[in-house]
Amino acid sequence: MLLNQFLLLAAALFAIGVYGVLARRNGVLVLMSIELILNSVNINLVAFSAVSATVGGEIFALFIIAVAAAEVGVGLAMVLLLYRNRRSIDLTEIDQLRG
Amino acid sequence: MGLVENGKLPKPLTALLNVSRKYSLWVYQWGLACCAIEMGAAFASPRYDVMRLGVIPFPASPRQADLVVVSGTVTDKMAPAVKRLYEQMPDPKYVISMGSCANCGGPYWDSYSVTKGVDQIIPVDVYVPGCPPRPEALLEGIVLLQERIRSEDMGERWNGDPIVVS
Amino acid sequence: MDTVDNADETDVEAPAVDSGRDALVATLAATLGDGFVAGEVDPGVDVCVRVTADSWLAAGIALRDHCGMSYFGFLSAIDWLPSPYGRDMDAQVDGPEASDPEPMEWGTTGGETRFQLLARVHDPMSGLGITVKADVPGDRPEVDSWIPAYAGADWHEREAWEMFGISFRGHPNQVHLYLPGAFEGNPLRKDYPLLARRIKPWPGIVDVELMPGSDDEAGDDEAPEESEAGADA
Amino acid sequence: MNTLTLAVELAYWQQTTIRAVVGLVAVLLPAGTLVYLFLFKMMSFMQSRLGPMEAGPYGSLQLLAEVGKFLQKEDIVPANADRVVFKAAPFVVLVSTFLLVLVIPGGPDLMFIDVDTGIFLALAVSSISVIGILMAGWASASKYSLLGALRATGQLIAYELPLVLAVMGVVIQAGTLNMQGIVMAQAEGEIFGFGGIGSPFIITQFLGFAIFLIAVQAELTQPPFDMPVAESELVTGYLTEYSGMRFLMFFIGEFATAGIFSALAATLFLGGWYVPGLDPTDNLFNVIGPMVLLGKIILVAFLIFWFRFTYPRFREDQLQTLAWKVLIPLSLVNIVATGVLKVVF
Amino acid sequence: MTDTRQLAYIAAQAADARVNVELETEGMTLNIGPQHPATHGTLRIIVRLDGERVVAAEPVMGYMHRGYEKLAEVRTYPQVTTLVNRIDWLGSFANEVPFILAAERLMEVEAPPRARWIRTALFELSRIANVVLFLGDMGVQLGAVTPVFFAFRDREFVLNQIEAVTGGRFHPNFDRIGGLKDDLPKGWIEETRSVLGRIRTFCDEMEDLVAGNEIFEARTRNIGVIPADVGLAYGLSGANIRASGVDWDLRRDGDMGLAHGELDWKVWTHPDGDSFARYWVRLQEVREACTIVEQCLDGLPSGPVMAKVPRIIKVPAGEAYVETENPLGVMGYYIVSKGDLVPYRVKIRSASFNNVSITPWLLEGVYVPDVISILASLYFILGDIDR
Amino acid sequence: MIAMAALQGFDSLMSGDTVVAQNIAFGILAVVMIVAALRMVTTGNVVHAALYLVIVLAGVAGIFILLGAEFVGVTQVLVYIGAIVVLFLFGIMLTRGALGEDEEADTEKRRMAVLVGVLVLVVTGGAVLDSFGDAAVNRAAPSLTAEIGDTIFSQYIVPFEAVSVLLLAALIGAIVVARKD
Amino acid sequence: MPAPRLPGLIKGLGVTMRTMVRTLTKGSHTVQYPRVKEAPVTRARGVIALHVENCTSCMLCVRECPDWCIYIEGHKYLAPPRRPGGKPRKKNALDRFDIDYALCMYCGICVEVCPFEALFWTPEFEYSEPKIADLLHDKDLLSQWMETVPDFTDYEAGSEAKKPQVPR
Amino acid sequence: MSEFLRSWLVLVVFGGLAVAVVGTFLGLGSLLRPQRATEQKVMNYESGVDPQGDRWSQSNIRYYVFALMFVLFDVEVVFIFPWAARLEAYGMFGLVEMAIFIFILALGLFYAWRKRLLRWI
Ligand code: SF4
Ligand code: SF4
Ligand code: SF4
Repeated sequence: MLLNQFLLLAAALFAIGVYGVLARRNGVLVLMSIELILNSVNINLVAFSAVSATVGGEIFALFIIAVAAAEVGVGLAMVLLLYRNRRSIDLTEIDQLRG
Repeated sequence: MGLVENGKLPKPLTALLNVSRKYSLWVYQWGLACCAIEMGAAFASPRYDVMRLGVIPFPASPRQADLVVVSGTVTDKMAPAVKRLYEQMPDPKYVISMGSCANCGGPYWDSYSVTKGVDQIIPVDVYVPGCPPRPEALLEGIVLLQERIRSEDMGERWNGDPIVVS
Repeated sequence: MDTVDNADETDVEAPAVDSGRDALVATLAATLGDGFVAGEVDPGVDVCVRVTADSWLAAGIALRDHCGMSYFGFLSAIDWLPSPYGRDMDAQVDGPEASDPEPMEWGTTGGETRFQLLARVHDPMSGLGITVKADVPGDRPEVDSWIPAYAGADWHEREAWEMFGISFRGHPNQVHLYLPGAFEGNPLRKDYPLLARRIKPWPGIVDVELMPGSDDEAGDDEAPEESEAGADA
Repeated sequence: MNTLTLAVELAYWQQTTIRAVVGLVAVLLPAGTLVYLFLFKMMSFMQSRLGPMEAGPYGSLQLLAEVGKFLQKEDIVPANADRVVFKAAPFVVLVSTFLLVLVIPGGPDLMFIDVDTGIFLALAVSSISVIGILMAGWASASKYSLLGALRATGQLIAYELPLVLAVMGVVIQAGTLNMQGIVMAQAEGEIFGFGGIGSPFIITQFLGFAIFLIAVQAELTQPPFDMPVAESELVTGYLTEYSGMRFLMFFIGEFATAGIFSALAATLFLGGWYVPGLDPTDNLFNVIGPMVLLGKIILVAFLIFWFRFTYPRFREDQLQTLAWKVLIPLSLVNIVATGVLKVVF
Repeated sequence: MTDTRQLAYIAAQAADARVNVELETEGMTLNIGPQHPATHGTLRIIVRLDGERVVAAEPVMGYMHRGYEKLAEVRTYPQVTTLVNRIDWLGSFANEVPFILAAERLMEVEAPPRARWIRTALFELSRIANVVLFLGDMGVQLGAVTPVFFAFRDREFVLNQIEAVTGGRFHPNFDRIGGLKDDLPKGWIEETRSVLGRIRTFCDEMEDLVAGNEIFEARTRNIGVIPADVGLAYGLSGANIRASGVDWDLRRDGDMGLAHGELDWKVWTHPDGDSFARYWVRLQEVREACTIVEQCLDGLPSGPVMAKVPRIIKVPAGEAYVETENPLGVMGYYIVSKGDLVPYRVKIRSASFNNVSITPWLLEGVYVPDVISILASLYFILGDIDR
Repeated sequence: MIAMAALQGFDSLMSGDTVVAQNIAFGILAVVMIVAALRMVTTGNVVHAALYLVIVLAGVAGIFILLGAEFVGVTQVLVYIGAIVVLFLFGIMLTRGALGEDEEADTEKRRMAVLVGVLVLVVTGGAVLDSFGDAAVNRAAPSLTAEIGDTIFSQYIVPFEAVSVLLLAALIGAIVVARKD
Repeated sequence: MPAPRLPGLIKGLGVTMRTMVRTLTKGSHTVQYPRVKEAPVTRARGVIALHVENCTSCMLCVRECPDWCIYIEGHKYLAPPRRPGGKPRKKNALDRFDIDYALCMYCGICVEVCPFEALFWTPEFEYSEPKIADLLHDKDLLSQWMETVPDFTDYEAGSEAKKPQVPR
Repeated sequence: MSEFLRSWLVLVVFGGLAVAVVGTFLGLGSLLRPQRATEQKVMNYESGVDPQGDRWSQSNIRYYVFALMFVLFDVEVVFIFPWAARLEAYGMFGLVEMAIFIFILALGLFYAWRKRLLRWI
């Protein structure tokens, strides 16, 4: 197996994640897309770790998972807040809030 | 799809299927009136213990039931619900009408609010007489039903004229 | 429970006078004034009073506040109109046309109109209970709700509304209680027929009955039965 | 490294096939045993009844009749339901069950897989079933189902933690995550220098065992923790709309999971396939190991079902309180205490 | 409550309220019934929920309304006797008693002593048959499957005894104006004694299995508290009101015309008024009923069981109301007679109707699982509500 | 017979040239993941999206296993599938999103997003191909849990503690946010 | 949430365990119905039997039945005189005597009012039918039930009632 | 490495097995079972009356707090496992580090507790 395979896969997921973040208005879906991006990063880390036969990258992946958990927790809480205030989870409405 | 409906099933297999239906009748916990208590006694009293016969009174929702014992008075207000719940049971399904009220109105045959027999709304397989029938009488009804199931021809059941109840 | 045996004592000592119940009637009469129509005490057994429809609610409150009747028994009504269908036993013989309107007769404490409200409250401390009645006209039966006096009257009034068509002023939710929403008629009114009884022929009408023969004793048992059926016809 | 290489050297695909067959048996056999032995018979006996008697001698063929019956039952998908998700949910639940059985060793050489993460893997896959339940409840489009699924999820996640944390004490004592390693640690261990009977962790980790058992009870949504399927409240919770075969799948999943959790408890706390007094590396255990394990499973399952038939259920909030305010702190304390003891001694 | 405790309590309540407001979400409507395992049949309760909290509950009944009061107007007195059996179908004999007593009062006959004592024994036996089922069923409602099997097991023995006398397990139709249909069969007294022993054992088992269970207590204590005055205003009766501390039992305080006054027994009350109290009071009442039956059996007078009454029963014109302390609470019949074969009007005051009428008040603000516990502990029978 | 032969072929595949087998596995996983990921970002139903996310995450776990990172793979299942997805589903069911249908994103924005996505893919892909042309993954043995533990408790002790603080902060933060203040 | 006090929970376990042991050792309370049949008590109201010879078709039962579920038809005829030389007696012959058990409420009023002891309760209960029409038992069937009528039991001490007899 | 992967292949096989089992049963069933949907039959079950109100209805937000706590503790577990397996090697140092870790997270639990959010209903 080539390292490239993994990196390309990660790149693809990353790109899809970016698309999701940009294109979707639903707050929950945006968060999910962010998870995609984080996962692609994780694939990279673990792949590098495998190439170098150390566990450093894996441990970073673990930390990223932890961070992702925290991020989802807070992110969803914000979405819920948004929902409660505006009865919608359409993120474009945040702009209206601002403007 | 259904082999049974096309009657393409070999005889021994049909017999096997009938026997398994016979011994696994999940009955829906649903009582209407006094008879429900005698039904409860048949289901829950160690003296009768209907589970011996393979009648298992677990399900609380009609979706998992094979048999419904209409035990008690069906009122005009209740009738739509009875019909609905019967409809919501998956086929093949069986109905035992327990007690005079369910059979044809019983003591309330002249009342303004009681349906005169559950067979006016849903098809009934076995009628158990009594007011209330003793739990053993219900057991007898169940045994009778099981006998009928054993010799049932499913293909006919599905393809014969639909049992229409107006 | 010091007054538990009040009733028993009066029972034993003075069957003719019942001081507890008499006092009750007196209190009510005093509180309601003109609203009080009649009171009847069956010594040692029971007491019944009749009030006007206008002071119906006042009577409830007075009972609760002045007489210690904290326990609500029931609330219902009586339709004093004699049934046009007789005993409804024998559909082949009598029908609605066949009957003459009989005069109305009232029970304890008398009455004036077709409907009579009937309520029962109780004093759990003294063990006394009292029946209260009020006349309600047959054409426009309407009366104050008892909910302010007894919260439990809610459903009973719905029942009375459904069964007799008596409506209660101030009742928050006067809708069908027992019967499906589309049901028409007031089943407990005497002029509400039980259709099944009218359609199905009475099996007892079959014409063998006069025959148990003179050497059978059954004729004796038969006779009152017979006359009864005839009287209704 | 492994495994079913008793006498003959088998090709990998042969091994895999055997494993698959054994795995099938390992899931369905305990499930069937539990249903017949406990749900039908023991429950009846506890209620002074007899249970199924007519289908086969002492009702022993009852289960076959059940399967035969469910095969013929119509499969209703409610009109409002999300068809795909509704149909997929039982798959998810059973996958979780099948993966769970993988890590349990049946003898010194009898294992499905021998992975480093062992128990960790088991706990991870057991949490997949939550998704299946949420799918079932959501897709049914019924209030009872949704409420049941939410409750089930809340309950499963709340008790997942005590379950995992209770295992931690065992891991600390055994010094490995590998299930085989844990069994060996119990077989070869000794309690304060006395090694005659090995060291089943139930003795040193009794608190852990108790917490584990309670958590298992809750994970299985059995009384006293059966609110998600509480009959008197939510009809049958997230299963309300399921009928026919799909319902049977959930049913099998439920009891198979009960069997496997019992097996986990037996392995973690009772020494698994090992019988005290014998040499754990003896080839004999490859033969009697599964039997021993089954015996221990039934023992643990008996406890589980005994509670099930005796207790009323908690209220949802009481259950959460029990998990968060009692069990989790307790198991954290247990971890620290075990750690301290381990380091000090 | 001391001041500080009170303050702390108020603070806690306020904090609760705030949390609830903060986390408020839209409600949903849930139908419990008409077919629902929790409603012993066909009561339907529509609850509006906020999360799992009940905002409003509205019982819908009538699914079992069979029109007794109308039917009673077209049936003769003996026919009504057998009809009213079916109101409270668990304790049927007890349904007949107040009707018969009211008719007896109008006819001014009195049952002979032996009949009164046998009536008392059967009355209490039907109480046992009724409440025993409650004791088990409450367990089922709260999720314990086993107690109800025990209840049905031991109830069978009681039913057997009732059937041995009356011929009907459920609907005896045994009471007659002026006495009883028949006398006791031979050997009945001894058997009944042993059955009472079983019932006592059953009560002990329930004490261990249900009432003493901590989970059960956690589910029922302080749940569904009914203050005495509210209970009285709604017309609650029987164990429901005695569990709220009202020491009122018609068997002792009323004019029931049975033999209770000559026996030695106790009225149980409980101060708490919650679900647990209702369970506990009923448990004690079953035990007490065993004592009463035993005394009836001991002191059974000899003599006829039927007074002289005409063969064709025509009740003189008049009105009478008799209520008795039935298993479910106070049951009364208001009979208006015009001197016919049939009553002119029979108002049936059934206990459960009033007992359940408190539910909208009681269920407000409780949680869904508590709805079940409360409904179960109020203990109603559909026939007794809807009639 | 054919099945037998297929099985034998499968066997030789698995025992002989592991690299081929790994590549096949990778190929399947990659396709499944990418399709699921695409469906996830395009589906109109949020719950479906969450379920697609499950597939992607499971695929990622598979990739981790393929790379010999067993512990991380299992962690992925435990935390992502077992917990984070559940959190997502809860979040969905607590909002109107539970209705399932989500209005479509408006079109110009989507076109723009497609553009950005493709751009990202091209840039990163190109860079990757450029710099790691033929580096091969050749880990001799899977990494063990013990190694991970040892490394954390020697080199990464500070991040480890930092994680706990982060989680605490997240919890408190989320609670504060979720409350209406 | 009160802290779990053990005794209550453990006592409960004890109850179920005891029951199980008792069931296993001493047998259950179950009567295995289709195989073993319990005899109901003699007064049990299972089904009504008709002793045709006693019935004079006086219609009393029909009239008192609250459910109107007895149907009698008969005709009159002149029977030969009892004593030779007497007048011929008017008698009723029973053509039809049906009880509709689908409707009957098992109240026993008919049995009670019958002045000629023609109706009897028997404890038999096994007559479920797949067709509701078969629940209408006619004269022949009703008289077949006569065989199953049990003798009346004696009374408890202190009773003044007379024990009735079953005509055989 | 390949032994390792083979182990995991078994896992995949078992996953497939589960799907196959369900599929087989359902497939068999579809041969035997009738399919006679009626309008009432496919209506949602609601105790026998017409379903009322929204078919999807959301519930209290407090559920979310539980899910959140669960996620965070799950992450904690991930770190405890390698520690627990190797505690002997880390000795006192590891113990103290982990004690701090657990303590900090327990603070979170305590916070939620104090904020009265640990109540399901
Ligand atoms: S048949 Fe008799 S016992 Fe049964 S429900 Fe009707 S009245 Fe009650
Ligand atoms: S009452 Fe007796 S004699 Fe008269 S018709 Fe009926 S059964 Fe025959
Ligand atoms: S038992 Fe009652 S209902 Fe039945 S036939 Fe006799 S009188 Fe009629």
